[in-house]
Amino acid sequence: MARFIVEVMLKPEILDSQGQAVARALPRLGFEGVTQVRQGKRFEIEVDGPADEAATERVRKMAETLLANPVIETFELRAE
Amino acid sequence: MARFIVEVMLKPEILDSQGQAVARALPRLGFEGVTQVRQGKRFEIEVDGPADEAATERVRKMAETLLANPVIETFELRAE
Amino acid sequence: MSARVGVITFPGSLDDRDAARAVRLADAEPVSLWHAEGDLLGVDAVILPGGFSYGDYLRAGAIARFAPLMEKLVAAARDGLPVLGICNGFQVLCESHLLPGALTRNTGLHFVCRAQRLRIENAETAWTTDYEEGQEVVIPVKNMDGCYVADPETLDELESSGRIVARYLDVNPNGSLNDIAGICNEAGNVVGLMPHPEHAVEALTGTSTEGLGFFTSVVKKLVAA
Amino acid sequence: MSEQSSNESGVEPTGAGSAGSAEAATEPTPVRPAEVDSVARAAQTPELPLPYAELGMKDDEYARVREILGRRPTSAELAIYSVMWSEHCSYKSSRVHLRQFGDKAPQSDALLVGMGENAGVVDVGNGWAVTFKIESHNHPSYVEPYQGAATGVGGIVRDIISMGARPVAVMDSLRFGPPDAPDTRRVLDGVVRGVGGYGNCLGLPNIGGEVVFDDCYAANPLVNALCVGVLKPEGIKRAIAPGPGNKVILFGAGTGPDGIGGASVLASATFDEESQAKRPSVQVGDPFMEKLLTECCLEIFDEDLVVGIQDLGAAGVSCATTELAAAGTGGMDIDLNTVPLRDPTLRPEEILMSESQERMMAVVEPAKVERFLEVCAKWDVPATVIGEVTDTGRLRMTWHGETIVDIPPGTAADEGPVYERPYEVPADLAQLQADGPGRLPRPATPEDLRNTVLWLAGSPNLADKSFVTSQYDRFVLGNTVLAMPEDAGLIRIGDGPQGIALATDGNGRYARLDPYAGAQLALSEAYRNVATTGARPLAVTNCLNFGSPEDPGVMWQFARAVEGLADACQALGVPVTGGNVSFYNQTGTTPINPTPVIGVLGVHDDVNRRVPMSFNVEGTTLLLLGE
Ligand SMILES: Nc1ncnc2c1ncn2[C@@H]1O[C@H](COP(=O)(O)OP(=O)(O)O)[C@@H](O)[C@H]1O
Repeated sequence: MARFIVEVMLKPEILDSQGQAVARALPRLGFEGVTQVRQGKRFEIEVDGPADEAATERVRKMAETLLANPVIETFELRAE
Repeated sequence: MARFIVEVMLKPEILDSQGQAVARALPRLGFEGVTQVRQGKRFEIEVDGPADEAATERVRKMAETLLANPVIETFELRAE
Repeated sequence: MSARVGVITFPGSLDDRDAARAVRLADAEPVSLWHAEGDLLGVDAVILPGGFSYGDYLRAGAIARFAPLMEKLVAAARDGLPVLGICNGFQVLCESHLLPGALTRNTGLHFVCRAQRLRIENAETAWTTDYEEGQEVVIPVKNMDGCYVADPETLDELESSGRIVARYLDVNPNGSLNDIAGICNEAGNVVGLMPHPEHAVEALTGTSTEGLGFFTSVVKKLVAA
Repeated sequence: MSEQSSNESGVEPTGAGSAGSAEAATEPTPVRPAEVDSVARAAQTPELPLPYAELGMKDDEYARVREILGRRPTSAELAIYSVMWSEHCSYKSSRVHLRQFGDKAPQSDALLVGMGENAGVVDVGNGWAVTFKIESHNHPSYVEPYQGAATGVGGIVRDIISMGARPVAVMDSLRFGPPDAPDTRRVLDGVVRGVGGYGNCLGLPNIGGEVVFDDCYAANPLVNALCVGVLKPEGIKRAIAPGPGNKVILFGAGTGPDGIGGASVLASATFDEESQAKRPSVQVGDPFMEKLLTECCLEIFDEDLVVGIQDLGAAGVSCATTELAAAGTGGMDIDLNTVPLRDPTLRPEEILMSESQERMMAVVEPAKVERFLEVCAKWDVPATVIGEVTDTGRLRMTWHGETIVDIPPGTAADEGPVYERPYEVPADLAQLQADGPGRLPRPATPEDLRNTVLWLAGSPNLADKSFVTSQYDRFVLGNTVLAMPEDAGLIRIGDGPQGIALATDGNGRYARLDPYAGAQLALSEAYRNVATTGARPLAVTNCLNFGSPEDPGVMWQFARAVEGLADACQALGVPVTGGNVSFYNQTGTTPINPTPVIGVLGVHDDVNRRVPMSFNVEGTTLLLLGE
């Protein structure tokens, strides 16, 4: 069995309303000095078979078509 | 300036309906052989000053009290 | 003298005016409380209304919990102040650890708005004495993160000590464990409820008037006190 | 029709874009002043070619800009004229037809603000006024369904706020391709979640709408959003900037790089290429910011802190400054360096064209600025003074101390080109019309009839819509008297018993066969739906979804539909108070069915006497009225 991590973040030029809401709230919660917060998604994916190139390609395809929306997001993929 | 990554995942015993929805959708899209999908959050946090222990402690505090809810979630923290 | 019931407005609160209207219909005086103030203005009870505080962007209720007023509220609640958290308010109460467990994304992953049948399981809390135990009522639910979860020990504890306040009937709209729609703390003064009783206080605009009991319960108790 | 609609999007195939919110990173922009295309530089380099064609401007339009200015425009000025004179902001193809709505409008004492403002306002009596409008967000909703639909709701709600009103309800009229097409699943699911996600988070009840499936919308869904707001007649706000010395304040979200694909051609032609990262063309909304902005604006209105206000939509700062200045004392000075940016590398042209959501521009007397900023701070809404009203008759903008814009604002805002596009009956119309229902087999046996009834009941356009409506909050604000599954929404206003009823309707198939009658049928259906609640219809809004105006067949459909609607409004005695035109809805050269979507607003004297559609009392008599 192979395990992959896919991390999906908004493209830097796209408004990250979630990250900004957290960033704006932090000083009021007593956390000073935070200059930026970005919030994205993290997927842990387990697939049958070995963690070979074919498996990686399948997960990459998954990430491209389902896990991330390429119009507004980018993703990174790694085997674990 | 220091950059930290906080990864928040639901505890394994908590139902991850988003991950399950992804897992259910995959075969329909022609992706077979996926045995599990878990979905969590990923934060990128930039703070003023060096990436020293004090900064790490501050971000850990933030993760514990705000970014993750210990009742249902666990988190991992690393400097980048 | 009529009872004074505070309604807290957080940035992103939506049902605050509705909660105030319900208080008025229960013959009490609504007092609006602003999250950033440090004072409960001497109110006799507090409602945390529904909405999307801080957009619910991080986790429902996660940021609101840190409001200055919440510190005061947590202390007052521990001292017995009647507190009702509705929907987002319930989420804030869990995040503040005034109530156990947490509310997660609906298992259907959609926002759900429907007229919901419930059974009142505990008619002895500060907010439910005007109901009979086992009474069935129809009250709207409308939420995105309404799936109540808690570890098995907590659930056992809630069940065995009668701290389930209301349960969904017919359909479980969000996947809540044990069909839980609302719970209370040990003392019964703090109640969290996913459905919206403030939208069932007028026959004209709500599903029924069967939600009014939550508000009249607390008011009666306060006036009697 | 608001002929200066600032909030539409998806009219032109170039797409719209936006983003917005939050903390302003107001660092000084890393631009060397030498690179700035200033007015002085424009005078020195009169023949420098500018990429006006890439910005969608025709040769004669560019020549007119040169004539107006007496020199070549700077790149910032070109940015302003190109967006303000675009189809979408100037209504250049539709304007000659839309005039009929005004010309044929029945006399109505109820009309407090007519077409041409952000939204029309009608007096509903008892000291209350109501403003409402419908707008499209079609193209963005195909590219990114969730965000496209969400920002469509956000845009129309800001229009309503900018009239001085508290928004009290929304509706959405949706059209998709065939329900079994895989792409429809993507689009429908995203659009519905987007409409719900934004509207629910704003706390506005969704009180009705439509869901229609038809092949013609397969790659071109229609997402039309309506918002209605309530105000006191004396509280009406206008998009004007009077009073030299008054301050211009930009508040709400920071300005970001989204939705400015067009601006990059400008920058690359004038500046070094390397800074030209690919700009996104999708808008991303922040409903939480809009909720804060709503409450902040209402508090500002309550304390009477503004003399003029405009929301920022498709043409962003360009639109707000030119329109405010043109409608006021006539002049305005803006320091573009003070605009709070989410991305500090933005160029002035990009700032001017950015479509960042959740922003507003206000004109405030100097003595009230401090209090204005206090209210914004209370709501966590960033606010910045970016300029001042003048009486120079010129809109001037500076960038690092150099003047980069110096134009008469009216020429951009009000004097855009007007086209008399050629039109002719579509070639296939006669054939389509001849293909009547007569040739269809009729059910011959009871069994046939039963099957037909079942087939109809199960057809996607008649089937239950609760998959959609259950994702929308219809209870919030506690004033919803009728909503799904009723044919019209009805809400209580003030403390009651007064209320307002609203319905939207449209039928592209009828309009394809006969656009004149099709528009009238849509109006009369919405009118009937409102009347059956017990309300008296008062005013009309409309969203005209059509193909390319450059196609004479489409232009004919458009002309006929407008004429039909204007005539019907005249006959029924209800004025059109606003609306929106969405052209270029087509796949390749195939336009969608012409789809005028009509919204009717009515006033109800006593909502306790509402008439729901269910038969809920036993023994009542059934009557069929009409022919
Ligand atoms: N997109 C939508 N948004 C909100 N409400 C909708 C939408 N589509 C349909 N509805 C509501 O659902 C109900 C049923 O719609 P529909 O089946 O189209 O009814 P009808 O055919 O009688 O017009 C109506 O109350 C309508 O307003």
